[in-house]
Amino acid sequence: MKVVNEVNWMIGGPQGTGVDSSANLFSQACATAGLWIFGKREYHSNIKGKHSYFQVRVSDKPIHSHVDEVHILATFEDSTARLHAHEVVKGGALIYDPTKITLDDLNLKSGVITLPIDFNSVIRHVAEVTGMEYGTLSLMKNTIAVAASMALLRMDMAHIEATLARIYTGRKAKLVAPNVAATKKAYEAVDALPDEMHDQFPYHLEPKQNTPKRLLINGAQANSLGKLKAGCRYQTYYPISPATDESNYLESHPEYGIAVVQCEDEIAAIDMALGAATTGVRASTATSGPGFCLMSEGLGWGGMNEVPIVLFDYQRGGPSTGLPTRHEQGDLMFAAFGGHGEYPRLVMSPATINDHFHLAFESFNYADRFQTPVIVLNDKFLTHSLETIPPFNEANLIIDRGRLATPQELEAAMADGKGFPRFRPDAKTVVSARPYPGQEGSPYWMTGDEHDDYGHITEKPETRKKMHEKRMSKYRLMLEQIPEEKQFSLNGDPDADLTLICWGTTFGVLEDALPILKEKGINANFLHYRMLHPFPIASEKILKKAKKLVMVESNWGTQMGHLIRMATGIFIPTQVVKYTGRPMSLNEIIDSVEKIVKKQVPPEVDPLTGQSIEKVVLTYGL
Amino acid sequence: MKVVNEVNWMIGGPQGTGVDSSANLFSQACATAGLWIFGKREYHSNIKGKHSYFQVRVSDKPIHSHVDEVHILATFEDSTARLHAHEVVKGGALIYDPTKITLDDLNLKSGVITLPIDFNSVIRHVAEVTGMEYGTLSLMKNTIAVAASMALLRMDMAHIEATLARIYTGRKAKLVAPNVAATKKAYEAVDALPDEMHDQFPYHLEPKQNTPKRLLINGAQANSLGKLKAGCRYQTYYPISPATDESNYLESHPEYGIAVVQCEDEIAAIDMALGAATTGVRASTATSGPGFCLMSEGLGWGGMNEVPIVLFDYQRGGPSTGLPTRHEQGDLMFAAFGGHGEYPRLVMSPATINDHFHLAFESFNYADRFQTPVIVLNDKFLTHSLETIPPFNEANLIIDRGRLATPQELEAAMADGKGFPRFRPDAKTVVSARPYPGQEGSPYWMTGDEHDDYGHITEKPETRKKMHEKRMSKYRLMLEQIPEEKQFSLNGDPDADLTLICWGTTFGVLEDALPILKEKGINANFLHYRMLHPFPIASEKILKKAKKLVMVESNWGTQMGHLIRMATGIFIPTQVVKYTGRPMSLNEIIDSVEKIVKKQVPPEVDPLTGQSIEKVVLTYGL
Amino acid sequence: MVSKLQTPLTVSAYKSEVHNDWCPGCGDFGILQAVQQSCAELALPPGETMVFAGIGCSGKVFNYMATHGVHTLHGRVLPFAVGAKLANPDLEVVAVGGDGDGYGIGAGHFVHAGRRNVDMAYIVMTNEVYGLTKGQASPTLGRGQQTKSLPLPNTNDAIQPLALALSSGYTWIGRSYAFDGKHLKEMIKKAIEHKGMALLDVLQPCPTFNDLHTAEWFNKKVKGEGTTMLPRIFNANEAGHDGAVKDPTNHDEVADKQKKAFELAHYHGDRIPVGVFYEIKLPTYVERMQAQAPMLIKYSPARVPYEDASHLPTTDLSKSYEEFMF
Amino acid sequence: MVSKLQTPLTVSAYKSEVHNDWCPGCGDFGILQAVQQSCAELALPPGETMVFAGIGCSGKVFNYMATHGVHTLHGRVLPFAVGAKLANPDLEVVAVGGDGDGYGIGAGHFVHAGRRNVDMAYIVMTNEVYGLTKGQASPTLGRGQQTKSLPLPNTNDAIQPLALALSSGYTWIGRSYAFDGKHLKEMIKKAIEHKGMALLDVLQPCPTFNDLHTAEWFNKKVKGEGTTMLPRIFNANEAGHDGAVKDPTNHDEVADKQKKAFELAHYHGDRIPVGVFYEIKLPTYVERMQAQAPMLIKYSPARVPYEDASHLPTTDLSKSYEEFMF
Ligand SMILES: Cc1ncc(C[n+]2csc(CCOP(=O)(O)OP(=O)(O)O)c2C)c(N)n1
Ligand SMILES: Cc1ncc(C[n+]2csc(CCOP(=O)(O)OP(=O)(O)O)c2C)c(N)n1
Ligand code: SF4
Ligand code: SF4
Ligand SMILES: [Mg+2]
Ligand SMILES: [Mg+2]
Repeated sequence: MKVVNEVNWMIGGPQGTGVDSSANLFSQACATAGLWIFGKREYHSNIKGKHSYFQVRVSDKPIHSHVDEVHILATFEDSTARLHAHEVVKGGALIYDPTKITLDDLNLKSGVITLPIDFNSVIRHVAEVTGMEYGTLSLMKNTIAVAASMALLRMDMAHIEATLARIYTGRKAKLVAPNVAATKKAYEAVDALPDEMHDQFPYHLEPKQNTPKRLLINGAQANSLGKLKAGCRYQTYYPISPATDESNYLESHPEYGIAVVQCEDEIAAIDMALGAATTGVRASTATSGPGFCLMSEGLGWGGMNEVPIVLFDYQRGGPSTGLPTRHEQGDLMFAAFGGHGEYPRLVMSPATINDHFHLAFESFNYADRFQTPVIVLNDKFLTHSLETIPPFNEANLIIDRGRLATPQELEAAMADGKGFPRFRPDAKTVVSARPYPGQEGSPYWMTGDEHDDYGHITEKPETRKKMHEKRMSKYRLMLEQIPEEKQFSLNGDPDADLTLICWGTTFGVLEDALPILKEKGINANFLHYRMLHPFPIASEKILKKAKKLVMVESNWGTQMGHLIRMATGIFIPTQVVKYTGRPMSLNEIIDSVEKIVKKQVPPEVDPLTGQSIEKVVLTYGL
Repeated sequence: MKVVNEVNWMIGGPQGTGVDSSANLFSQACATAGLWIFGKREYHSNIKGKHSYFQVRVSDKPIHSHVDEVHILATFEDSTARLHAHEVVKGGALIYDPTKITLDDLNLKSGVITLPIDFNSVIRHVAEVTGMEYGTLSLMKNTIAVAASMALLRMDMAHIEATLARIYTGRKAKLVAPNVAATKKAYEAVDALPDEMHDQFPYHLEPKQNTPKRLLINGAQANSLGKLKAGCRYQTYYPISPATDESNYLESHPEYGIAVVQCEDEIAAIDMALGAATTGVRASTATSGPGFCLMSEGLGWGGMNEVPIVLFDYQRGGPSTGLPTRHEQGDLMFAAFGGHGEYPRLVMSPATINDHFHLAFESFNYADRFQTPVIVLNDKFLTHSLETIPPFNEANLIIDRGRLATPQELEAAMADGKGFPRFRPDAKTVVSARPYPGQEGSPYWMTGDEHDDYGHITEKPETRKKMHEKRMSKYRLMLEQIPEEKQFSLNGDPDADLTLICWGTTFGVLEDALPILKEKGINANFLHYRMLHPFPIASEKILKKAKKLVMVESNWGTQMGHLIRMATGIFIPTQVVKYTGRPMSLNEIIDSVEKIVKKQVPPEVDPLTGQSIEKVVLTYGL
Repeated sequence: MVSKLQTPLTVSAYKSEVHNDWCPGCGDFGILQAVQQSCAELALPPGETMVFAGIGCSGKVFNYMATHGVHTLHGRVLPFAVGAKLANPDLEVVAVGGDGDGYGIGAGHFVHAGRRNVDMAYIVMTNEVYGLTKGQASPTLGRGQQTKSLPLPNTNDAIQPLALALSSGYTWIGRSYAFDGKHLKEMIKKAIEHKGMALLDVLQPCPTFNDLHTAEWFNKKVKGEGTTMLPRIFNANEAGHDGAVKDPTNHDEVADKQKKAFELAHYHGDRIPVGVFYEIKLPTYVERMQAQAPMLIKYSPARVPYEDASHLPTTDLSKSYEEFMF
Repeated sequence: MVSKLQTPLTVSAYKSEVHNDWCPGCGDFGILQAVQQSCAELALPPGETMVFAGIGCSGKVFNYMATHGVHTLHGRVLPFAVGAKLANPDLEVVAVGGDGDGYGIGAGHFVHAGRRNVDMAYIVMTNEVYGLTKGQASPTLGRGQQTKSLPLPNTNDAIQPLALALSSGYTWIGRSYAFDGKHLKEMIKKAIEHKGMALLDVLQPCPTFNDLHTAEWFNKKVKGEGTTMLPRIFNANEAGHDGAVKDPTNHDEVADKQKKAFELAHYHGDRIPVGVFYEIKLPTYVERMQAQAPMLIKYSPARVPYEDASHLPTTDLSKSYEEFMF
């Protein structure tokens, strides 16, 4: 049986030895061949030496999730082989270095093809051929592993060569030749395999013609581009994984005229962004859990002063420093309720890598329209995942700066001489007119204390009441003004027997799961929340109509489940959760849904509600 | 009609002119006479000049709330008279300075008795009599206003004299004589009033014999004493209203051997307390909203490292700097869900001033027992309210240090040589054994990263799962191990027609309201939550049994109402809320409940849930 | 570039209508007035001037100015102000705040602001107490001293703000006194005019809580050199201290001026020096930003165009898309 | 009082079993080893020694020590460590952390720790980058410099940590180099033995991200006075610098030593001084606390008794109740 263009490739190795570069090379080569990619990266909070790995799933058609079974495992040292060999399916292949490890030490399934490559001898050969130094070529192990994989998959070497030329440019162009030489050598090694072996290995990659142009991009990059498109021109940050990638990307593109300021801490990051935002610039900051904690005070100030600001929280395993480089959807409740006292904020989370671009773009419109902080919950998973996606659809993008002060209003304020009534509720829009410093008639005051129309401090109960109600009524505006399709979506058969509920980046795996479940006779759909707080109450009709609900979240407490109950009273006792720091794989989802349908999940009592629940806790992934 | 020992006295004036001292003098004099007091203070976030006032309600029997109608308004300048004259009831009295204000300018009800006192001339007289300087006596206005009030109320001068002697001791003892002289003069002025006037004024204070010993104390003081009794010996703080009073009190009592450290900020405050707690000392910190925000990261570390720590959050009007010296119950959601990721914390709030002592005491036991942060939500209202209460009942106080390491365990660790398995889940208690540094065999590691039994960093999925589940299961332990009567209480007739629901310091006003409602034919009881998070699920039976529920909270969003729905699905559409920064008065509660019973509250749609609600928004109080 | 008014306004044009609620005799009055006078004399356009303030009695300055006034968060006045200035360098940005705010909770930002050399003035009202929270010790109060509200003498050592500023990289460092209106005004003007990060520490009597260092105390004559009695506060510049670096590339001169400023900041004895302690001309943060992102020479970040008249986004990402296109 | 072991342990007794995951050639190895050697030579009881660490590559030190090891929060190592030391002064508390941790996000605590003079050593690993987050500029990297990971040259000026410590009131200030094991160990021992707050800044090569200041760079000979080539790193104490104040009450001596330390901290040229920059004996925070709360002389806060054998609370509040009793 030949399996064409459906393969899950994995490479692993100690951090700092080029695992990422191999995965990029492999992915790009496949992309060059018109194939579709989904790549997932796992690594430790460590710079060099700890185990990391990258899985690249390749397919004929767009894919948005990873799977656990591995078809080719490419390794060049012992630890990866030891840790992952058991994941290789029967009929799959292991590429390994026989000078580093003996197969007997591995927990290999029978029927796995093993391809020994003496990496060092290949490198020595290349060094000889090219006259380059052995030492400078040691990272070439990765290219060799990729090339051997490609050869096994019967992919033409030309794709690798083209990719190498694309990757190594400028000062690095001299690396193309040795890498090509190494590639050739690896192909030779594979060609030398006995024919039976080749025949046994069913996985083939074939170039796909007429594939439209696509981006091969990760979440952090898509997010950055969305921000630039939106006109964000002031970004603050303090280094933190996995948020830093976004700021690094922006920093590397001064040509857009964006000021990227590395701050002394996250308090400064949010406050500097707020200070910037008061001048009218579209400002934002990006951080992760520990830094997010330090921003709660500033966010409250933004809420009180009705400052449009967007905070991108790249969620990672918590609490505290937790699992700094692992995945979790753990910050939802904090985003919704962080900060003392009450102020309105909008919390959203992108569905896909493509949606990273779109939500990042929209978020600035929302911030301006509702004049209050917007929190976007990204996460480690898609931030570092690589996907081939159609180019961003720029057709319907519109900049909405919200309720800016009109020239008439500025003139009136000037004539009046008391300052601009920045916080006076507008009879129609509720949200007030906003001038920028520098506009004549613009001066007004801002304070985190309760204040009157002009921004002067007041403790008058009636003014307090008016202002607090004005601010809080933005929740109503958000629910009314954000189109329903931007709040949530029901995907799949609306009359399905089972409705999976998820939010944020769990979209992709459920999207991929539906057809497979269908094949298995399970008619499921899924309700995806993109807007999380205020709760999209319009979705209640779907929840009420659904035949059976299953909550799917990457956290312990089903945080979205709690928000659903808070707003609707609906309790969802069937839950699929994961909190090992690894994202949910496609097969885990399939398995758990099957278990649920087959009533194989034992009931337990939820201590927090006293209700009987059935909970599947996923644990796969190293 | 003579009204004996039921009076609501108010004094006001610019801040810094002694309003507090007058209220203390008045309260103490009444207390000396065996009467019961409830005093409430309102002031601006300002040092000198802005309007402040203090209401002291005096009664025959214990009282726990304030009322809005004023029986005597004592003033010595114009603004207070202007602002509050309309609050004086018919038959009440106004004490005023005729050189400062004319009665025509005031909005007095007819039938209010007016008592002019030329304060300066009294002071001049005293200066002459005592030979003291006029300037040093100017604050005596307060004594004069109190004395005139007391004279009107026909209270014997001896109570003031005794109180003055109690207040002015040591270097200040020389102030007794002039104050006594001023008191006499004020009594003379009142005696000089025409008899009809005296007859018209129905309010009398009469000493009550055989009143048992009581404390006249405010919430901050009661709280501090509870902490000292519990053995808290390390307190950190950064100045912030209204939390500072607690730390100031502790700082003034070095005789208990408590280290009170003023930190550079609230981040240092929580982290220093955590650092201290790792040595085994019972440590805590006290702050208010903005400072609480800065503590979220530290709290998460405490949750991750299972450090017993108690954080006292003195709630004030939010968000941001908000209303720094006003009341609100606005931090509940933040306390429950603050901080990224998931970790267990216990959130409680004291019911009364007496309960400030008891909850402060208990909280350290809970922190030790569950080895996780405990957050106590105090608030501006009771912190600064003065009440006569029976002495704290010390009879049942027990120190519970929780699961400390046993000598056997320490020895085993020593023999083993790998360090102490500080985080190994205990088969019985779940919570792990805890040694102190300095105990032989004690060394172990702590990290905010996920860790193994010894506290070493790990990213292993299975260890992560085990540890996360262990920590989160503390929620179950809290619900099981904290006695139900410490979690919530149903007060009044269990079969009442109406169940008011409140939390924290709203207890007192509902306690006082029940008998009055009964007189009005309304059979109400109230369900008080003392434990707020995890939600006391055992209270569900009461919620389900109640005939009609009314949520009563000092915030906009009925935060407890949301927690109730999150845990039970029960939505409470009838709501009494207040968010002007002023606490709810007894008569406001009575009025709103009557309105609800009489169905006078128009329905509206709650945007967050789409449900029809009836909401009474209270606004009384300057 | 910050623009100036063609026709200067009067001082009262910089006064808002908000009732001032400082205590009688508070040094903050002197500082507020000097700020307003400086604005008038420098002809700053109120609509293009932003006064950022911390939280404290001092912080209320924001509300008394008839310019843009921003009351930030306690200890955070610098990040807010820096954010605004970098987003729109055409605005005149002035930061003010208390000593607790700036040197206490704000110490981290204080240090790092020195590293950026943003072109703005930072005026700190140093009263040795946390005024608005009722008189706790601020970081400028000496160890062992006990002002009115302290239950026990202060356990912490005082900070040396000017030395700290020097070690942090501030390019203009000065001190003045709240009730020396003339000197104060001139110093504020210099701090604002300086191209770079300027710290002006202002000694500010707090008659309500600081009973040790009152206006009388500051005005007292004390022993000078020898036995002559001299005013406690003296103008170090008049006394010969020249803190201005002439040639920033001359390391010896820089080292010498820094050393002298350091000594002056640690001045020991009963007398207190005021004046310009240190001054140097170095590239501002905006200049550094512009060097890296030339588009920011033409537009401030707040004014980079990104939409057209019909609100379509105009940022062309095609170059960036290329990186990812397959 | 911190107690010492009767029988000293070997260095390996201070090594935990945890696998070390620093990059090969990282300067942190040298520092860790010197800390362990110092513990052994000072005969510190592992169970009574607490090593607090910040977050960063450097922070992992906590896990490699076989003493109590506490991995705190990024930038917060000082408050945690101070909390422990004040709660139980009988423990030996050592704080360690990265330069981003201590001088960046932690700068506020860094400054205020100087004001308290808590008796402990703080060792900072200065590698000019944020190692663990992949090489961004830390506050010790000079302006215009571009280490490996920076997309553009650094826009911020560097901090002068030793000068900052001086201005903040640290009572012992020194610098050493990660790969000069002997000097480093002696300096660590001095810092630990010093009664008061000690800062030891350690120059630490980060071969992975700092390609400007590598071990080779530090080892290079450079132009000294005249044209002779001298080792880049030189021992200032051997070269004559004596930073130790003999008489802390002698203001002139203090001023002189501070000035000299300041100059050394701003040392200009290609050479880098290491050694003790400044040292003075002043009352520690615990001594100040004890002066105010005499009970703390007898008991540390962690040991004040408050329960009896049957867990009844023993704190007698009756005196306090009297204040309120009517
Ligand atoms: C995070 C935070 N902590 C504490 C406070 C409370 N607070 C308000 S003003 C103030 C002190 C102000 O002192 P300073 O900055 O010296 O100003 P001053 O009042 O003396 O002018 C404090 C601590 C706050 N608003 N926010
Ligand atoms: C509040 C917070 N912000 C950011 C981070 C992310 N972070 C982890 S390590 C680190 C930098 C460490 O740099 P440094 O202190 O110099 O230590 P090094 O790795 O260089 O030894 C940062 C920013 C964090 N953990 N917490
Ligand atoms: S408390 Fe002090 S600083 Fe504050 S206004 Fe009064 S005098 Fe000024
Ligand atoms: S990144 Fe640098 S500091 Fe971190 S372990 Fe590697 S060499 Fe050491
Ligand atoms: Mg101050
Ligand atoms: Mg570093």
